[in-house]
Amino acid sequence: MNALADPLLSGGVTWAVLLIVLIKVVLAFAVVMIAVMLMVWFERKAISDMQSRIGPQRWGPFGILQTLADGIKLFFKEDIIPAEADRVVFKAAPYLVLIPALVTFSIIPVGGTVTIAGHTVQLQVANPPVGILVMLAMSGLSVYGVMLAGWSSGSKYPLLSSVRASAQMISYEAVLGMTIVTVAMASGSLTTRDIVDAQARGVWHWNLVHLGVVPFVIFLIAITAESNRPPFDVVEAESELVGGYNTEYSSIRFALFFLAEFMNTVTASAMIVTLFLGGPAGWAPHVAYLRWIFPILWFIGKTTALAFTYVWFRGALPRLRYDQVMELGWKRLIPLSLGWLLIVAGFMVKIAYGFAMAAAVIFAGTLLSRAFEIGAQRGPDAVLSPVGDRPVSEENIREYFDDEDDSETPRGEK
Amino acid sequence: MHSSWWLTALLLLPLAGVLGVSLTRSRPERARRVALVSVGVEFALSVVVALLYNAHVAQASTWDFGVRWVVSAPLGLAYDVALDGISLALVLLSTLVALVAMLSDRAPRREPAYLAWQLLALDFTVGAFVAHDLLLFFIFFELVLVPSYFMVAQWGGPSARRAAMKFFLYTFVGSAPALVAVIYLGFLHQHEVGGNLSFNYSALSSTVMTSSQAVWIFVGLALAFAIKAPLWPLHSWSPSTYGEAPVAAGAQLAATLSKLGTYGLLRFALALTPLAVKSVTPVVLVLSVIAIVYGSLVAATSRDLRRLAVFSSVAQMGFITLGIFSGSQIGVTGAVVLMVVHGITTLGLFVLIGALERRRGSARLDDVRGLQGAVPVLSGFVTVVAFATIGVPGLGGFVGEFLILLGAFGVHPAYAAVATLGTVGAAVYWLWAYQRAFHGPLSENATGMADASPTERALLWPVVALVVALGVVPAPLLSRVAPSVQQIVAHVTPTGVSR
Amino acid sequence: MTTLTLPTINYLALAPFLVMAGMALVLLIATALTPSRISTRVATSAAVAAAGSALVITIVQGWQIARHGAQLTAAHSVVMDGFSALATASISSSLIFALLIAHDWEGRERFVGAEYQMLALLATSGAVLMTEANDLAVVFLGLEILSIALYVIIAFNRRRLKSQESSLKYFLLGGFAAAVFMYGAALVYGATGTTNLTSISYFLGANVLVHPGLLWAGGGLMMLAFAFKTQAVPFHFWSPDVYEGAPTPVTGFHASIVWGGAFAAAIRVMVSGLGTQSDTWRPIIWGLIVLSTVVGALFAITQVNAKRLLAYSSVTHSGFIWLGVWAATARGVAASVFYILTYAPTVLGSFAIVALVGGVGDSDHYLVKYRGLARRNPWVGGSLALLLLSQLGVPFTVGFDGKFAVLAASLDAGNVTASVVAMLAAAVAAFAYLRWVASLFAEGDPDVAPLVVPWASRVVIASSVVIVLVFGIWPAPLTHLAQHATLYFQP
Amino acid sequence: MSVPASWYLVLAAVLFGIGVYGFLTKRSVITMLMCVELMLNAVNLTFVTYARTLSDISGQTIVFFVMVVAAAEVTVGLGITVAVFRRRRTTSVDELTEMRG
Amino acid sequence: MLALTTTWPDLLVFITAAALIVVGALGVISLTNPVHSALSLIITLFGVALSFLEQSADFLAAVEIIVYAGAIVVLILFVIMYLGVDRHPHDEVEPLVGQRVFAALGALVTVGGIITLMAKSHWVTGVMSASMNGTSLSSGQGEITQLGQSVFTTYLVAFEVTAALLIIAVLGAVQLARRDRESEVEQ
Repeated sequence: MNALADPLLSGGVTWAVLLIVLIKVVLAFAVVMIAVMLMVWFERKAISDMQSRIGPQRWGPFGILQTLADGIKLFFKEDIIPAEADRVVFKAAPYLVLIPALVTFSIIPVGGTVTIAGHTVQLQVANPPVGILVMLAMSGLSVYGVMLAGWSSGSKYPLLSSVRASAQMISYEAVLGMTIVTVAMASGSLTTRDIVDAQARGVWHWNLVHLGVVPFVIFLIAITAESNRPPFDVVEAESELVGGYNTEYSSIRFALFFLAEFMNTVTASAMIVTLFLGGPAGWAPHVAYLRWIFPILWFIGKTTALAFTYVWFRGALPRLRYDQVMELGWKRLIPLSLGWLLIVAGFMVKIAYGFAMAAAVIFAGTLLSRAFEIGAQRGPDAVLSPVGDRPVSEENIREYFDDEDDSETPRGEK
Repeated sequence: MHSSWWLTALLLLPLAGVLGVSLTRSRPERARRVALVSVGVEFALSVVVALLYNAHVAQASTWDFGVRWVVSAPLGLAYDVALDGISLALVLLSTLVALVAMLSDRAPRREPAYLAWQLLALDFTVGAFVAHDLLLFFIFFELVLVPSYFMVAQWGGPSARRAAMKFFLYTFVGSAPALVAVIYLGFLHQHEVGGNLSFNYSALSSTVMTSSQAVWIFVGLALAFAIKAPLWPLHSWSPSTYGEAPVAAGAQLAATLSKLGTYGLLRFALALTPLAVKSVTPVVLVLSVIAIVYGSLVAATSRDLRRLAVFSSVAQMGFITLGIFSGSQIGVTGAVVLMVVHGITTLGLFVLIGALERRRGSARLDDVRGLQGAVPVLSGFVTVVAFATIGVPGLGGFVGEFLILLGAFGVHPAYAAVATLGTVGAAVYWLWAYQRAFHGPLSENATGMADASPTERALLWPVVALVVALGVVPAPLLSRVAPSVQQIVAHVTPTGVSR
Repeated sequence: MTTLTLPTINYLALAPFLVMAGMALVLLIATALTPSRISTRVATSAAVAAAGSALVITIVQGWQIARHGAQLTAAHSVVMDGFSALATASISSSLIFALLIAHDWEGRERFVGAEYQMLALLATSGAVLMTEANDLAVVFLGLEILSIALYVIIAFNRRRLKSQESSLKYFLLGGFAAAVFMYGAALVYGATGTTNLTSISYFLGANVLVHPGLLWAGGGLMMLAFAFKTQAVPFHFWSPDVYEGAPTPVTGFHASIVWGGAFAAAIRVMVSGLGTQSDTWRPIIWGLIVLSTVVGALFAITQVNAKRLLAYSSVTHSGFIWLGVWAATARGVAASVFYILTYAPTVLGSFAIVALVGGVGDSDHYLVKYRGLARRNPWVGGSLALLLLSQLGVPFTVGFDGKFAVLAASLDAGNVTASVVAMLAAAVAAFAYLRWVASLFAEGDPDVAPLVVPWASRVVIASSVVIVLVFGIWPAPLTHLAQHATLYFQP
Repeated sequence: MSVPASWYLVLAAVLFGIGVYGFLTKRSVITMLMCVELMLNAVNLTFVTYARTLSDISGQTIVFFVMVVAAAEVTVGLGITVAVFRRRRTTSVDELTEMRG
Repeated sequence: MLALTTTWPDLLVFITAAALIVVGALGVISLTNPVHSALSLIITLFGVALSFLEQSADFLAAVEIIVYAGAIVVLILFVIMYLGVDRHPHDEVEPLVGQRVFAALGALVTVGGIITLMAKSHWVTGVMSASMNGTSLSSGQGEITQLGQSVFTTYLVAFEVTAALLIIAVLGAVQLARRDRESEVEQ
């Protein structure tokens, strides 16, 4: 494992290197923006198809520029800031949502390496040694945008929605982390490049297969919930919460939220591809000078497939109730991901350990499900026994609830 | 020295009494009987010990009945008891006082707890006197506080609680530096000879130290002892305590507790720090003389017997310290004699106080006239005891004071002279006042007062007899005390004056 | 892939910690898996069993240490020596007492469930860890395990606002102290290049620091945190409030278990780690001693609330224990351990009675409530009187022996002034205890019914009285043990 | 590596100082909690700086533990705050007046 | 880690980090709205993370953001919002006269003293990698690997006992936040 994960920077920083980095950043930004635009269009189109509608079609071929048009429209609308709003935070919140989504994309390897002007360049904006942790950090930070947006609106529904959203995001972050550890363990590295490289040897080495399908499924569910996508979009449940945490937003700020949501979808798809589907890995013909383009195509293809999965979710699945979302996260996914992590770890050390660990996990899981069952029966905790058979008289109870009131004078002196 | 269980028996007996008393909780009369029996046996035992004392040891050692058993080596805690002449005298005094005090106190409702405390106080006092180990002495010395506190606080007069608290704190504060001094001395010894920490008296007395160390140790120890005694500027707890104490407790405290202080001064503060003697003697002597004059005067002007007891004690303590620090064998012997006599006279005083309080509600004498006519026997007892306290010749007090003054004159004539003048002045004053209360026509408020009852007489006669006996034939006491005193004096002043 | 060689671990050294934390886990799992709430009786028995096994383990440890000597284990971050074994034994037995007191309290307050026991076990496991920690990181974690669990059980009684408020105060200040401690540890790390106490000591022994300022700052900050945990003045100000507010069984925790851990860690850090620098830190401790004893005594005498009084009294006692630390000698260490060992049952016994008098609601803690207690309940009142006299330092009680031991140690090391001051302060504090004792024996209100003493409290009170008396008269076994409580490393 | 370690140490000390000042002056429980977090971050920064200076990974490892502790502490602390607030409706320490004396 | 040969980027990073830290910290103690304070705290955390990065502690930088910003401050914000103390900032009256002055003096003296002591000691007196079996931080090896090594060797016990800490945190939070049926009785 290298301390310097990015070969571009190994030779020291020169102007050329700086320029390459700058180009990568600009390029990535542009690509993401375009991808988001396409994603919005894609989703609307696909959903329309599922619902036997036509969807956008006026602007551009197949209505592909519809998103742009919507954006321009929103940009020119009146920007309303509620009177009760905390102005600074209210203005900052949309960016806090957007930036993490954008930053996460920077660690995703979209292709192999190319050589530009004697420098080996990885086709990803950055490849920090902590790699995948950046994604965790960013998903942690994206909570703020949502939370503060709701709070700063100074309105009840957005606040409720944002509390829901942030609770949900934090809960699923734990699941994400646990799955990521499984992946990192298999690859022996945290950098996205190493993770992708470890899967490059064929489909059987993809983490999807290599780790058993379970982590993939968990990750898919978790990241869907993490980005508040359907069927986990309880934060925007129109029937309960008006429009979600961004109810009070209008104009360009609203557009930013919108943008962020779809950017999250794109990023999430790309992240799954990176972690489980081998990233840009795939069959590539020997074509001179163009060999580098196949990984990119593979990447785009896989990402699109996953993006379609998201759309499919939205089209096919009913929205969960909020408590169901939380139960799924805490009672199913976290134990499952933890158990799977242990099993994988066991197998990595020795096959026998793996089976032993599996047995232990199954045993623990049985206990856990029993505990959940009992917990569900027991209902809220009561410290005192029920009123019926209480030997303490009502008067006494009064007395000792009131003991706070006579703080100053000692009772005995009365 | 030979090993023997006599002293241990002496220490265990009152504890057995406590146990017995606590087992008869519900019946005060039975408890009183048990307590009396144990005190009586204790007294008898102490008499036996006195008779056995030094019957079988080489003349060179004054210590007898020694037992040493190390309880905790790292802490230097040891059960180490032995008896020499001085201790013997005081042990006898303690048991006697306890017996008489318990007999005299016939208040109607005396809980068994009170008797138990009395027994404990006796036990701890005896323990302190027989301790042959500085730490053990200190432990007993401290422990006596607990029963004393409870006796005074719970069964004393209206403001007894406050008085007891004052007493406890006064003495406790005093013993704080004393403990430090004790440990410090122990370490000096340990660093010198190595081995485990030990506070054995004989071992400690040969500790080598610089004279400034000696002075500090002396000051630390002496402070505690001086408060307990009480020595003049530190006596202010005593009027309130003795003013409030129940009679038996008062007798026990005043008669024996104060001896713990003077005994400690002599046995430990002085004997363990010979190098300090030179520098501290003048201070102590000045204080003693002041105490004598001040105590005598206040005592002479007070018509309340409790107050009289307190301040005459202050004066007597002055005499005792004067004797102890006179540096002469005669003076020190006198001091020991005076300790015993003071104990007995104080006991007598408190028995009288009890008698008067039963009759008049208080022990005041300043509002009555011509008591001699009404209660001649009681008046007689008062006279004798009072005379003994101011050192009228023929009584025990005189022997002590005389010896002390004799010893002091040889070494520090000036102090002795002042002390003598002080007592003489007080005696004059006292006689004049006495005349008022006892002679002349009987005042109305004293009519109908009953004279001494048979019990009172039975208690007071022995006291008077003892006072007189000690005044006339002090030899049995002196012969036992003198060798021990001589050892201390020889140790303190190796080239010392001995007359 | 790089290979990883795990350090060898002597599980015997960690066994008391593992037993306690393990039992907490077992209770937790049992709570989750049983349909009804676990009865207090079961929870208490389980927790007492764990504490008892920890106690037995320390005996095995002591035997091992006697045969094979003290040893470092787990990459030198844990040490098993006579000191840790004895301190652990003290903590474990204190836990048994504390649990029994809590058992009756839970019955009175009608709490069901094993939460209290779990938290108590976990807190104690932190204290145990502190006694054997040989690395600042482990000390810190032990401290936090102890403190955080303690914050929770202080606020355990949801019906008493006082309880929660005091927990909040304690939490804030405790968090502050923890941060200060860790900053100190960071500076010491910078000064010595390691956080391992043995390594620190070797480093300081092998190198003379020309500029020890960094080390001083670090040590000073750490000491501040220890002073906080041990209620030394001027870092004691939380203690009366917390003592008053915390449920009484938890209050008993403080001066026994928390002190056990905190003093053990302080001694190990100061004597074992920074022992070569004793000239530097001694003046600070000197100040702590003088201030704690005097201020504690002065405030104790003005209190009208039993728990506050005991809080200030423990401030004074803390000063005494610091006397032993000041000495920084084998004797001093032994004396401090002896003091903690004997003070713990004394104070626990006292709190057992305070809890009883507090009654349902745990709120009657004013001294007036104690008037005539010895007449109504002679045994309880007498026991309380004895326990108070022991705290006062009357001979033939362990209180005297403890004071004697620390005084001896500090005088041996030449600390006369602080010793005298401490003794004088103890004499002042005597007033507070005496007043209380006196009121026990005073004529009380005849209408007050005698206390009913449940069996668990009875056991605690009786055993503490027996300990106070037996070891007060015959302290040899304990002093002997304390003498063997030597630190693994002492320069 | 150019920036001297001392700069970071001073920065950490200043951060610690700000935390201390805030802790001592603020009356809101939550703000005080945040000030403790500031102090712990100063500790972390110091450890990391020393880890670099000493080329010793221990300093970094300990930061880990500090973070764990901070997380646990905050959890419990906020729990207590919530519990008190339910009864008292305030988070100001000045209004915690149950105990006096 | 960025292996930069020029010095000015380091300086720039340091200045940025310092500015973030100080501004954030000052914000925490000077803003009256707790939510703003919390946000300000995040700024500080970013500064700290940045300085970790600069000092080649990448992993810790990430963890700092994940744990502190991602969890701790979120939790704080949660509670602020849940309690609703955000909308009514405390009027900052000084309960004790001159408390601020004394606090400022105290903090100044402490910090000044520590800095002076550190400066006098040449900032560090320890020897490089002096620890007995500590893992030394040598460049060229992965920092995360070393961290792992250190956690599972030198600090194995410390690492394992954090489990107890977390159990306490969970148990405590549940115990404290639980509202039992009877607590309704009093209202």
